[in-house]
Amino acid sequence: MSDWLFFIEVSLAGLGSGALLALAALAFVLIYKATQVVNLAVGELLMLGGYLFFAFAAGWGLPAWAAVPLAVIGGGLVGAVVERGIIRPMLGESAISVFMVTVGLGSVLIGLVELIWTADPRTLPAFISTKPLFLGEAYVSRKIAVAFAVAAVVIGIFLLLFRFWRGGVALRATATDQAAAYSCGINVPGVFSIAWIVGCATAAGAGILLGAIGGISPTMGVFGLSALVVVIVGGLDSILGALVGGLALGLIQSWTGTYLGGEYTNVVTFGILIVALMIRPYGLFGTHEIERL
Amino acid sequence: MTPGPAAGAARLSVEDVTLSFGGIRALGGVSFTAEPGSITAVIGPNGAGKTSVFNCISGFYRPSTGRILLDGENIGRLSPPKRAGLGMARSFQNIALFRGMTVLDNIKLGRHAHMKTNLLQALVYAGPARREEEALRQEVEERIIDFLEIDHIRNQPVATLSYGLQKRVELARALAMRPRLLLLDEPVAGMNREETEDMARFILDVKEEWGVTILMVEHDMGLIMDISDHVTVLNFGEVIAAGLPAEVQADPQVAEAYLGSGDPAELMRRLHREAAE
Amino acid sequence: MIIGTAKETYRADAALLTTRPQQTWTGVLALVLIALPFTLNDYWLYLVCLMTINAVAATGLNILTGFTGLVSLGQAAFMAVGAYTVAWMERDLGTPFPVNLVAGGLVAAGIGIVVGIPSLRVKGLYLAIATIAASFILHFLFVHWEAVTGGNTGINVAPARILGTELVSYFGLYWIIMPITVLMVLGAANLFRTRIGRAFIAIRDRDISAEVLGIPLLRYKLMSFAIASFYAGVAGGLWAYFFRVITPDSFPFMASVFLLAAIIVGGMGTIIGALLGAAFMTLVPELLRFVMDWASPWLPNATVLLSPVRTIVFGLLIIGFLVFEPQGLAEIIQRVRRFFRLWPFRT
Amino acid sequence: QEEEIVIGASLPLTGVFAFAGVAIESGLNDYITLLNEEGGIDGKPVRLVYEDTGYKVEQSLAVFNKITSSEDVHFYYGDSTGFAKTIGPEIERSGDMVLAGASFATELNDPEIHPHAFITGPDYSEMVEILLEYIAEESPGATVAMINSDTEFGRDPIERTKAKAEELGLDIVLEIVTAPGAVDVSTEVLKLRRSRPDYAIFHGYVLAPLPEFITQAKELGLETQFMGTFWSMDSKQWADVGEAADGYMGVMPYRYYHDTAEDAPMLDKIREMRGVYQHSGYMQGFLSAMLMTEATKRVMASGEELTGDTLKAALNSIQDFDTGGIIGVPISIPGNSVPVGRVYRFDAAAGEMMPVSDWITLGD
Amino acid sequence: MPADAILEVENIELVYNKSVQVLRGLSLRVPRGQIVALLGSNGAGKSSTLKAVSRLLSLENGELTAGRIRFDGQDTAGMQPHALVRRGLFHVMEGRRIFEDLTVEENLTAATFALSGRDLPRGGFDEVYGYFPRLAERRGTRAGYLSGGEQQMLAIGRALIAQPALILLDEPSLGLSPVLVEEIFTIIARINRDTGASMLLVEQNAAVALALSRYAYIMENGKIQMDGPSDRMIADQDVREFYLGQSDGAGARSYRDVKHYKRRKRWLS
Ligand SMILES: Nc1ncnc2c1ncn2[C@@H]1O[C@H](COP(=O)(O)OP(=O)(O)OP(=O)(O)O)[C@@H](O)[C@H]1O
Ligand SMILES: Nc1ncnc2c1ncn2[C@@H]1O[C@H](COP(=O)(O)OP(=O)(O)OP(=O)(O)O)[C@@H](O)[C@H]1O
Ligand SMILES: [Mg+2]
Ligand SMILES: [Mg+2]
Repeated sequence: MSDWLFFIEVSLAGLGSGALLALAALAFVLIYKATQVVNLAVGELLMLGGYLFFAFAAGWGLPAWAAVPLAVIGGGLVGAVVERGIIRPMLGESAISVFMVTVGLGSVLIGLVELIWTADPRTLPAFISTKPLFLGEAYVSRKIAVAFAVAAVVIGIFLLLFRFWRGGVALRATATDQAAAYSCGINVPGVFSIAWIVGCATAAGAGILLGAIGGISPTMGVFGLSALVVVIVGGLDSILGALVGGLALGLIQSWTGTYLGGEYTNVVTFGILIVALMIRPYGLFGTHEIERL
Repeated sequence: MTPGPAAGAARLSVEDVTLSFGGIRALGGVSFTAEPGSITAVIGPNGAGKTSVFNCISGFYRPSTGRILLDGENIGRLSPPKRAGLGMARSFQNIALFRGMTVLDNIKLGRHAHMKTNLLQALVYAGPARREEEALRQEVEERIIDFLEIDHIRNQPVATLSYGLQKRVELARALAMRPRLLLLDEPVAGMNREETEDMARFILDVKEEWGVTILMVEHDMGLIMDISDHVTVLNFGEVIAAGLPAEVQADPQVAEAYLGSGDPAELMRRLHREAAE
Repeated sequence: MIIGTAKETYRADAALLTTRPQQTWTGVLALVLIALPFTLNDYWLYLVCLMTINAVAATGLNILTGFTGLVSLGQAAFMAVGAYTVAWMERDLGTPFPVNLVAGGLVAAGIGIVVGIPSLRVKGLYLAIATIAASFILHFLFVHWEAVTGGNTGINVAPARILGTELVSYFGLYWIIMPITVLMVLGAANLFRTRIGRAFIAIRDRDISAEVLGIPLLRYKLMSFAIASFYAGVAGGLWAYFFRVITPDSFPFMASVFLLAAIIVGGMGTIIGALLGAAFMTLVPELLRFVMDWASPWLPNATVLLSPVRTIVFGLLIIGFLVFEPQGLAEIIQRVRRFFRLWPFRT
Repeated sequence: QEEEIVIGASLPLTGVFAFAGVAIESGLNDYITLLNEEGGIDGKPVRLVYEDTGYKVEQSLAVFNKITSSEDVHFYYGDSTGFAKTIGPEIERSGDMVLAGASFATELNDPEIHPHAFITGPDYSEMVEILLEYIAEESPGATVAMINSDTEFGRDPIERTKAKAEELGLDIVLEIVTAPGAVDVSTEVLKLRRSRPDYAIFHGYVLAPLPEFITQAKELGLETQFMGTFWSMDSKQWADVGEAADGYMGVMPYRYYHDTAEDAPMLDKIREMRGVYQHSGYMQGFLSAMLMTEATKRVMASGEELTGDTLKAALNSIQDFDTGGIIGVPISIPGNSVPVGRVYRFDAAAGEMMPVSDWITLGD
Repeated sequence: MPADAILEVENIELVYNKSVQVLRGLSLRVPRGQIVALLGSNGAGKSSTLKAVSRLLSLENGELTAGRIRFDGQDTAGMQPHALVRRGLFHVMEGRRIFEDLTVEENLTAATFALSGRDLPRGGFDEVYGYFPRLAERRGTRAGYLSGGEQQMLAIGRALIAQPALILLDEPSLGLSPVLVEEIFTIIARINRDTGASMLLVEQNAAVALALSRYAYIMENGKIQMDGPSDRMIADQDVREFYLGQSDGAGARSYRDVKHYKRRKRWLS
C-alpha cells in the first residue's frame, strides 16, 4: 500500500473523529454563547446520552430510530432540570463559580451512572452497519463516516441559525449582561433554558455516536477534555471555531497517533492548546473581552 | 517618616501624542502642559479622547508617536507601575476600586509602589515588614482618612458604599500614592450639587495643602470654570482650544462642539412651552 | 457576651489574633495538635496526616485562586513535581530531608512560574484550561523521562531520617508534617498583612487598574504562581515521605479538582477556608464509609453503593456550597462566631 | 495464639474495576466458607475483613490502615498495582504480613525487592511469554504486533515481550501504544492493515476497545489472530460481544467456571455453591484464599509464629500442589508468582472459551 | 392631578440581601404622557426605586417586602421583567449597560425583542440613527469600544426601538458633555412629545430635570421628602441651595467659596 493512500486514510479517520470532537465542542459553545458558562460537565452529558440510548435500546429493546431521539430528548430534559435547579440560582455569580458548579455536576452524573448501571463498560447495540466504506481506494470506517455526516449537518444548521436568526443576538445579549437583556424584553430565563436544553441534547447525541464507536463507560467523559481543547483553540463563543478546531484537532491527533505513537496524542494536544493560547488568547474565532479603564 | 507628596509638584508635558485603535484614530497629535501646582482641565465632547490621553499618560496605552514628559524627562517608555513610582496617581472614569477589600486596604494599596517589603519578609512578618506596615497605617489614618473625612467607613468593604463615597475613596487611594501629579477622570460625574461641592473642596485642598499638580477631565462646566487654572479642549483627538477658563468658554468653536447653547435648563423650558402649545 | 475589644495601637489592630477568645482557642488548638498523635490509632492518624498535607496544598492554591483570582486546575501536578524532586534527591543524592523538601518546593515554584507565564495574556477560564494542559504535559514527562522519574514504575522513596532515626510510622511522620504545615499556614497569613498580599487581592479584583496603581502585573502573577506551587511542592514532598512511592498516577487530574473543591467548600480567599476545606473534603469520604456501615442492615448492598455515593456527594458538596453558601465553611464559622459574640442578643 | 485467622482485603467493589472486585470477593469468601465448614485451620476459623476502595489507591490505603489498626492481619489482599507499590515499604518494614492481590505487575515478581509479595498466577510479562511460546510452537517465525494501552498496566510487559520474542525467533513488526481514553481506533487499525501481522497481542485493556478493533480488522479482511491477557479473557464478557468475538484467543492461568474436566473437584464444589457463571476474577480470589490459608496452615503446623517471613517461606515451600483443578497441573511457587497458564480460544457458537493448548509452565 | 396614572407606586419597602433596607414606604405616581423627575443624593435609593418598578431587583438579591406597584392599572407583582418590557415599560439602566460584545446595530436588534406581539418600527433603525447620527457612523463597531457618550446614546436608542409607553431613565446625562446633555434632553422631550411616552426621570442635573419635568419628587434615605410641580420646586429655598447651588441671590455660587457654606439640609435631621 502506498504511503500516500495510508496518509489519506489516516487523515480521513482523523476528520471523522474530529467531527465528533466538533459536535461535543458545539455543546460547549451553545451553552457558553448564551450563559457564559463553560460547562465542564459536557463530557459527562455525553456519557449520559450514551447510557440513555443503552437503556432505551438494550434495556427496553426499542429500535434505534426510537431510541436515538428518545436519548437526545432525555439529554435535553436533563439540561432543563440542571438549568432550572442549579444554574439559574447562580445567575449573577462569577464565571468561575458557575464553572465549578458544572464540575460538581459532572461528578454527580458519574456517580448516578455508576449507581444505576455500575461502572462496567458496555457495548451499545449495533445500529450502524459495519460494512466498510471506501472513498476511492481509501478505507473509512462506516461508523466514523456516519458520525462525520451527522456532525456536519448539525453544525451546519446551527451556523445558519446564528447567521439568519434574531435569536442569536438574544443569546449573545443575555450572555453579556443579563439585567440589560431583561430590560430589552429578552426572556432571559427562557434563553437560559433553551441554551441548556439544546446544548445538553447535542451532547447526548454526540454521546450516542461516541458510544457506538467505542462503547460506553462512566469514564468516557474524559472525551470532554479534548472537546474543551477544541473550543479553547477555536474560541469559546464561536460555532465556526468548534467546527474548524474539531476537525483540526481530529487530524492532528490522528497524525500524532500514527506517526509518533498513541502516547504522544495528549502532549501534542495540550501543547497545541498552550501555543494557541499564547498566540490567540481568545481562540481563533473567539471574541476579545473588552477591557477599558 | 515623610508624609505627603514626594518632593513637590510635578510638571507634565504631553507632546504631539497620537494613538489609534485598529483603523480608528483616537488621538491625533495632542500637546499640552500642566504647570506645577496648578489645576489643568481637559474638556471635550464624548469620544474626543480625553480618557485615552489619561491612559497614555499613566501608561495603560502606548501612544504610537509623541512624548510624555514628567519634569522634563521622557517617561513614554516606562511601565505603568514605574510611572506610579514617580509620583503619578489617578482616579478612574468608571470607579475602579477593589471591591473585595475594605476602604483601608484600598487606600493602603495606593502606597504599594513606594514600599519595600519583599516576599521573605512578608512571609515572616517581622522587623522591616512590620515596621513598614505600621508606619503606613499611621500615615493613612492620620493624613488621608482624616483629611477626606472618611473615618467612619474605614473598615467597610467598598462594595457597600454609595457612589459619592466611592469616588472619595478613589481620591484617598490616589493620595496614598504620594502623588506629584494627580489625574482625575470625571471626579464629580453622577454627583448632585452638594456632593460636587464637597469634592471641589477636597480637590482645592489637595492642591493647596499637598502641593500637587492636578489634571482633570470633567463635563461639569460649572466646576471647571470655578476651580481650574487652565483648560485644554479636545475634539476628535485634537486640541482645538486652550487657555484660561473664561477664554475657552468664549471660544465659538468650543461652544459649538462642546458647550452647546449654554443653559440647558432654559432650553428645556422653551421646549416645554412649545410642547404645551 | 463578648464585646469588641478596643485597640489602642495600630499594631494591636493588625495582629493576627485580635481577641482574647481567639487567643484562647488558638492555645487550645495547639494543645490538641500536640496531643493528637498520642491518642489516635493509625487509621485516624493517617487521615490527619493526609488532611494536613492537603491543607498545605490547598493553602497554596488559595493564595493563587482565592486571593489572586488566577484559577488553576494544575495544583496536583505541582505537588507531583515536588514529590518527584524529593524522591529523586533521596534516591540519587541522598541529601537530608529538609533540604529535599525545600528543593521540592523550589523546583515546583520554578515550574509554576513557567506555567504562569500565559497568565499575563490569558484570563479566567482560559487560564484554568492552560493549567490543565500544563498538568497533562507534566504527566507525560513523568511517564517518559525515565532516567529521573522511573517512568511508569515510579520511584520508591527512602524514609525521611532525623537524627539517625527513620520516620516510617505515622506517629513519627506527624512530627514533621504538622509543624511544617503550621509554619506554612502562618506564612500565608502573614503574607496578607503586607503589600504583597494586598497586591494579590487587587489583581483578583481588577487587574488592569491594579497595574495603573503601580503593581507590576507579570511579576505579581508569577509570584503568586510561584508561591502556590512552592506550597504544592512542599506538600508533594511531604506526600512522598508519607506514601514512600510516587508514580505518574499518584496525582491524577482529579486531585487538582479535589483541591479546588476544597477551597470552594472551605471558603475562597480566607486562610482558614483552605484549612477547613482540606479537612472537610478529606474526611467526608471516610465518614461516608461509616455512614454506609451503619446503613448496611437496611441497605443490603451498602458496600457496593459506597463509591458512587461518594462521587455523588463530592459533586453535591461543590454544587451545594456554591449555590447556597458561596463563602464556604469559613463564613459559617464566622456566623457562629458572630452569634456567640452577640449572644444572648440575636441579630 | 490467635483465636481466629484474619485475612484483610482492600477490594474494588465499585468503580472501574468493580466487575473484578465483586467476583474476587465471592471467590475469597467461598473458599473461606468451604474451609471453615471443614473446621478452619487447625480448628481456628478464618475470617475475611474487607472494604470497598473504588479502585483508588488512597482509599485502599485508608482501608488498609483501618483494618490493620483494629485487626491482627498476616495476609492482605490488595486491589491494584499502585496500592501494592505504595504499601510495599510498610509491609517490608512491619514484616508481619504477606501481600497478595489483584495485581499481576511484573515489578512485584521480584523477591529481592518485594520479599513479602505474592502473585496468584503468572505476572503480566509471564502471561505474554506464555502466549509467545504458544505462537512459536504453532507457527515459528510468525510476525507479531504488540498493542498496549498507555498506562502503567499496559506498558508493564513491553520490555520482556520484545526480549522473549527475539529469543523465540518471532518478529515484532508493529508496536502500538493507544492513547489513554481513546475511543476511536480506526487509525490503529490502519496501521495494522499496513503491517499485516500474524498475531496481535493486546495488553492493558479489559474490553474496550478490543471488539471495535477486531470488528474493523475483520471488515478489512485482515487475518491477524488477536490475543489478550488475563483481565481481557473473561468468557461471559466476550459472549456479550457476540459474533466479532469468535476466534479471539488469550492466556488464562485458571480453568473457567464451565470447564468440565475430570480432575477438578473444586470446580464441582464451586458450581454447587454458585449456580451461575462466575467471572474469572472469582477463580483468582478463590485460589488466592486457598494458597494464603495453605501457607498459614503450614506455618502453624511447624509451630512458628505467623510473620511475613514465615508465611512467605511457607508459600515457597509449596511444591507440586494440587489446586483441586482450578489450575490443571500441580503447581509450585518458586518465587513470587505461579508461572502457569494455558491458551484459550473463544468459540462464539458455544459462547465459551475453549482450551487450545496444554498447560504451559514457564521455566520448564 | 388627573386620575389617569400610568405608574403608581404605593408604600414600597425594599430590602437587599435580606438585610439592608433601602426603601422605606416610598410612594409616587407618573401621570400618563407626562415626564416626572425623581431627585435625591447619592445612595438615596433612586436607582433602586426604578429597579423595583422594572422588577430587575431579583438579579441583585433585592426583594420588595411591602407595598404595591401598578403599571397601566395592573399590579406588577409576579410579572417577569421581560414581560413588563413587552407591555411597554422600558428601563434605561444606570451606567448605560449596553452589550459590549455586540455591535451597535446588534444592540438595537436586541431591543426589538421588546416589540414581541407588536409591529416593528416603521423606519426600522433609521429613526434612531436620525436622532443619533454618530451611532450610524459606528453601527458595525462593537459597542464596548464606544466612548461614554456614544454608549449613552445607544442606551437611549434601544429604548426608542421598543416604542414604550413608559420609560424609566436613570441618569441619562451621566458623563455626557454639555452639548450632548442638551441634545439628549431635547430628544427626550421630543420623544415625549412625539410618541406620548411617559417618563420617570432620575437625574443629578437638577436644573435640567426640573425644567424638563412637570412634576418632581425629592427623596432621601428611601423616602420621598418633598414633592410638587416642578416649577414650584425650582423656587424652593432648599432645592435652590442643595440641588441648584444657588445661594439666596439669583446666581450660582462659586465652587471656590463652598468651604464657607456648610448648611445642613433642613429636611434631614
Ligand atoms: N480600547 C479601545 N479600543 C478601541 N477604541 C477605543 C478604545 N478606547 C477608546 N477607543 C475609542 O477612542 C475614542 C476616544 O475614547 P475616550 O474614551 O478617550 O473618549 P473620552 O474623551 O474619554 O470620552 P467620554 O467623555 O465619553 O469619556 C472613542 O471613539 C473610543 O471609541
Ligand atoms: N445590589 C445591592 N446590594 C446591596 N446594597 C445595595 C445594592 N444596590 C444598592 N444598594 C444600596 O442601596 C442604597 C441605594 O442605592 P441606589 O443605587 O438605589 O441609590 P441611588 O439613589 O441611585 O444613588 P446614586 O445617585 O449614587 O446612583 C445604597 O446605599 C446602596 O449602597
Ligand atoms: Mg472618558
Ligand atoms: Mg443611581
